[in-house]
Amino acid sequence: METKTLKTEELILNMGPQHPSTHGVLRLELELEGELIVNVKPHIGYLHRCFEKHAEAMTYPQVVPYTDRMDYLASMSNNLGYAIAVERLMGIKVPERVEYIRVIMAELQRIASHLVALGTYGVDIGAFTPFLYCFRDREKILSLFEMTCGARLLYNYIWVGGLSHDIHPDFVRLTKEFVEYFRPKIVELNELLSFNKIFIERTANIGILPLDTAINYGVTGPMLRASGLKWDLRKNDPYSIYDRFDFDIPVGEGEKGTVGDSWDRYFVRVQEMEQSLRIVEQAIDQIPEGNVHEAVPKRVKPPKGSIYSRVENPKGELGFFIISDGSVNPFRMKVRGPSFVNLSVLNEISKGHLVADLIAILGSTDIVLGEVDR
Amino acid sequence: MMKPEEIFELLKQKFDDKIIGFENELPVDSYIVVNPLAIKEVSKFLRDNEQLKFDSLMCLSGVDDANEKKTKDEEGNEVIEKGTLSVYYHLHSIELGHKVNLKVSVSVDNPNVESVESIWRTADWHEREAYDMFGIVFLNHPDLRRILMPEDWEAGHPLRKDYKNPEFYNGMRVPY
Amino acid sequence: MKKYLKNTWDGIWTVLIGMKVTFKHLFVPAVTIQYPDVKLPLPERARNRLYVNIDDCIGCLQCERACPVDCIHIDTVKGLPTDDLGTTSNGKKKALWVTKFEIDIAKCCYCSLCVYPCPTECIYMTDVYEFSEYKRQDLIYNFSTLTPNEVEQKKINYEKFMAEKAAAKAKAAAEKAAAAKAKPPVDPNKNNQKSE
Amino acid sequence: MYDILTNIFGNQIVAYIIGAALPLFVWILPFVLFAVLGERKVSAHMQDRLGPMRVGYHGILQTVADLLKLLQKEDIVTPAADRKLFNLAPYIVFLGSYAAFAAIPFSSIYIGSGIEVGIFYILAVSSFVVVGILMGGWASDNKYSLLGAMRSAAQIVSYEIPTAIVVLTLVMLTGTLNLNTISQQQTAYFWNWNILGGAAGSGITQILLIPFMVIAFVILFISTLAEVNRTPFDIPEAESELVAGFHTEYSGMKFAMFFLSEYANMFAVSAIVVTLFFGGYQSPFGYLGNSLGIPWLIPVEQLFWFLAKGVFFVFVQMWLRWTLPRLRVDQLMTVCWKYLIPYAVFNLLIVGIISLL
Repeated sequence: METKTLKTEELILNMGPQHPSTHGVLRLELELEGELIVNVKPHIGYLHRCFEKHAEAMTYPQVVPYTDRMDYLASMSNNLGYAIAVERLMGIKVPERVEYIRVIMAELQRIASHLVALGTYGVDIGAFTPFLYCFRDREKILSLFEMTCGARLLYNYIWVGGLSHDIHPDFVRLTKEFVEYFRPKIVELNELLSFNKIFIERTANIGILPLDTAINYGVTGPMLRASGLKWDLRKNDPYSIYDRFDFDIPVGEGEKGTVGDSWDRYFVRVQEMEQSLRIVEQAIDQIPEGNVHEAVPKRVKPPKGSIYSRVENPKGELGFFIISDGSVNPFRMKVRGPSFVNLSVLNEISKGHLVADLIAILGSTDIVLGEVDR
Repeated sequence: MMKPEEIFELLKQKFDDKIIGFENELPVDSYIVVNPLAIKEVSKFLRDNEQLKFDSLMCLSGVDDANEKKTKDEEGNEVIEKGTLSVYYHLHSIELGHKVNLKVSVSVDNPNVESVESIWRTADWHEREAYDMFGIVFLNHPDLRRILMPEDWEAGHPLRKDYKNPEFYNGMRVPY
Repeated sequence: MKKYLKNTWDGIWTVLIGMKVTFKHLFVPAVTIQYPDVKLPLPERARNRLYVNIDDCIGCLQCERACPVDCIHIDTVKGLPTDDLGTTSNGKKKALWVTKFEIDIAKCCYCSLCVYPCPTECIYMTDVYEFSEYKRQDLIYNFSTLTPNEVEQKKINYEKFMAEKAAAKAKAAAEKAAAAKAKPPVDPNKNNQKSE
Repeated sequence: MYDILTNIFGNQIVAYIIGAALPLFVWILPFVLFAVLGERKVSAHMQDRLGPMRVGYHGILQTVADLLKLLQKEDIVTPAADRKLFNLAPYIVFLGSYAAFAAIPFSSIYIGSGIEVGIFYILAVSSFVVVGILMGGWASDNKYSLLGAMRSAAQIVSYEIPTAIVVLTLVMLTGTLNLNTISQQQTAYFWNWNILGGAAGSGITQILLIPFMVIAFVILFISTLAEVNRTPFDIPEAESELVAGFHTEYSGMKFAMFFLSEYANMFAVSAIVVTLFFGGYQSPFGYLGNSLGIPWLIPVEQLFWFLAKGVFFVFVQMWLRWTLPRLRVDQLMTVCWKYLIPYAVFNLLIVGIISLL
């Protein structure tokens, strides 16, 4: 037989939109050579809900419930990012009490979001049990939120200029209890998953994201920190009252493999949970008295102008670009979702790995499709 | 740390007429307006210059300025001055910690902007999104496809202010 | 070789540690509950199904305007001065018949933005969270207590009233005009502006 | 045993069906029902959940309900599938695991077939499963199924080697392939079990053998675990990568057959481990029947001990499954070729030397 009739071709494998480990409705078009990945083409947009178009038809307070639904695992942080953006645009100064409560909520939300990230990462790798432990602890945080604002997932809690409710009288006590309860659980998670040999083998040296690539791709959040850069907007571009708290920025150290591999991305999140606990602990003791509705404007009508405001979401830098034409509706609202940007690096870091590694890499980027597609 | 005004001066010296102006009447952010076909050169300079080092593109957003003007000329005919689409670039230097914003404006009829994908890879998806939502064409972009909307969406670019929802998409009713 | 043995050891040892953790959990009481049989108490601020106390509603449309998803639809007809519409529980006098108060609960996003602006606190979120229906139509809740006939009647009444009023006004205007003939004319623009 | 049955039924084949096939099937089916529920309960309690609670007391009839549901399901064959192979595959897989039961001694008086090459037969016949899996994966005409099936074939074939080497170690010590004989050698008390060096008799050799027998046991346990495609070696059906691997396209009763064979296999390999290392059906503390002087009680006790030990190892398999992440396909091969096989060969050598002493 002539050699030219012997044709080998790459296997095209469609992963998703309905696939057990695509973290939502994401479709990955894989070009495989055997089980080796030649190319990954993410197709997104299955969860596109026209947030930006909607926002143009809403008044500023009405946009808040919509921001909840972007990164639905970190609604509080989205609310916070949006509220801060509009406040900066309008020049509102919120009361101290509000700032403290916001920080506590945002940090608890960070823990909750990371718990989902870590738990589902376990499932991606094949360990099912840590997932349920993580969800068990996340439920406790959600209960705290529910007690405060009545909703477990989509809070509409942090408003422009204030909060929808003051905290519940029991909130401080229960939060302290939670912090006490949660510290040993991190140790347990580490024992069960983080330092498990199989888990390390699966994640160390997989999907290495070098620092310069990470910056060039605009990757932010735990992914960027795992690549070795001490970069956290809470410290580097402080918003709210984060400059008052004492906490560290965990970075990837390549402890089990190379700096910027999947294990580092995973472990940075574990360490961030501890740091968030520290912030919550410091903040919960200092909440001053005050009225949370004091600075809420009767009519949110920012002056003509625009702003790009960013906050550190659990998944990375959440930016709101708002153009106001001086009316009660935003003229243009663009959201720079961290997941959207972090996902775009997937092809770069998964080339040459196996299909099974792709799952590990995708899990370690921790995307939420609600935010990718908006 | 450099202020946007200083950066504007620097760019003005370097690129002269490719830098169109500096918008600063806005309350929070200010913009350096750049010629859409020179944005790539300017970006490269901004990234590589030792004083500037803008290594990170935080956000790239398309905007429909909705500034279409209808005027009547002397003979009473309606003259339509087409609106513009703008692209906003928010840059940030991780090393030096300063920020600057760029803006380019193009006519709706001929919305061609030079792609900055080769400068900051993050612009890849952002530009695709701007193309998808506004129809801004990024020249020399390697893979300019729709990203959020279906690839066979024929009703135009949804975030334009004059966008109308289609009645049907592939035989399915769109409004519910 | 050393690494080889260490790998083997790590593999076995970490597996054993993991097994220890899961084994301990065999004896930890479950955190889940048998849901429809056992239900957790909801906190007092729980935000679930919307409810409208229609007796207190004054038809001010504030909630309709606040809703980001437009799931509330309210129609009102002005009451006649002769009608007794009653007062709300906080003493406000009602002036409008609420002929239609529909909430499409399937659209509702439970943001509770409609709750805050209500002047009489008649719209609020309850702790009922099980209300699935077989037909989508059943998810449109109608809170208005008026029957369609009554609504028709109210509308006719109001129109009649307006017509009478208009007739009376026209009559009055005609009389006025007749009376005004002697007087110098008033600037018509002023009138126009007022009517706007 | 079969002589009596042959006399009654006048036909050897019928006698074997009644004597071996039927009782085994009668055991496998309830065991699978129990094991599936057990798996769900074990996983639930390990994860602080309740697990199935609706059907019967604490969900005891849940699997029966599931089975009824599976029976009622539409039998879907995708149009592009190779119909014949697709339909045949689940039964071949089940056949493989079912046939393995024939040579397992449940009690001193009950063994499906007391053939002399017992363990050899089991190793041979259980690789039948690969054929079924490959068939199913290929015939489904689904890329996920194909990848799963190929992984599975590679995995099962590779892991036969460490299994065989460990079995060889034991055969070298015991001098027989007959599982019934191996069980009988470990009689009376637990210090006679092979895991405690029982095969070498008594004295210094026995003490010396213990660590190496433990190593042999661990290797055998790991490799049999891999042969039944359980976590951490469940990559053929790794749900986060390959949806459901080779049985992605299967539904209804055919899917149930795969399930049935998986759980049957779990017990089969536990039985091998038990027979080779943990005294088979022998009681660890002597027999009640002996001390009470009731001879017929002894086989019943033996059956109890055998099933108890088998079920314990099935539990350990479940325990591992709900603790560990999954290995990657190349790591799986690494574990086999670079770790298990060298250790097993080394172990074989040492055990050989010790037994010569």
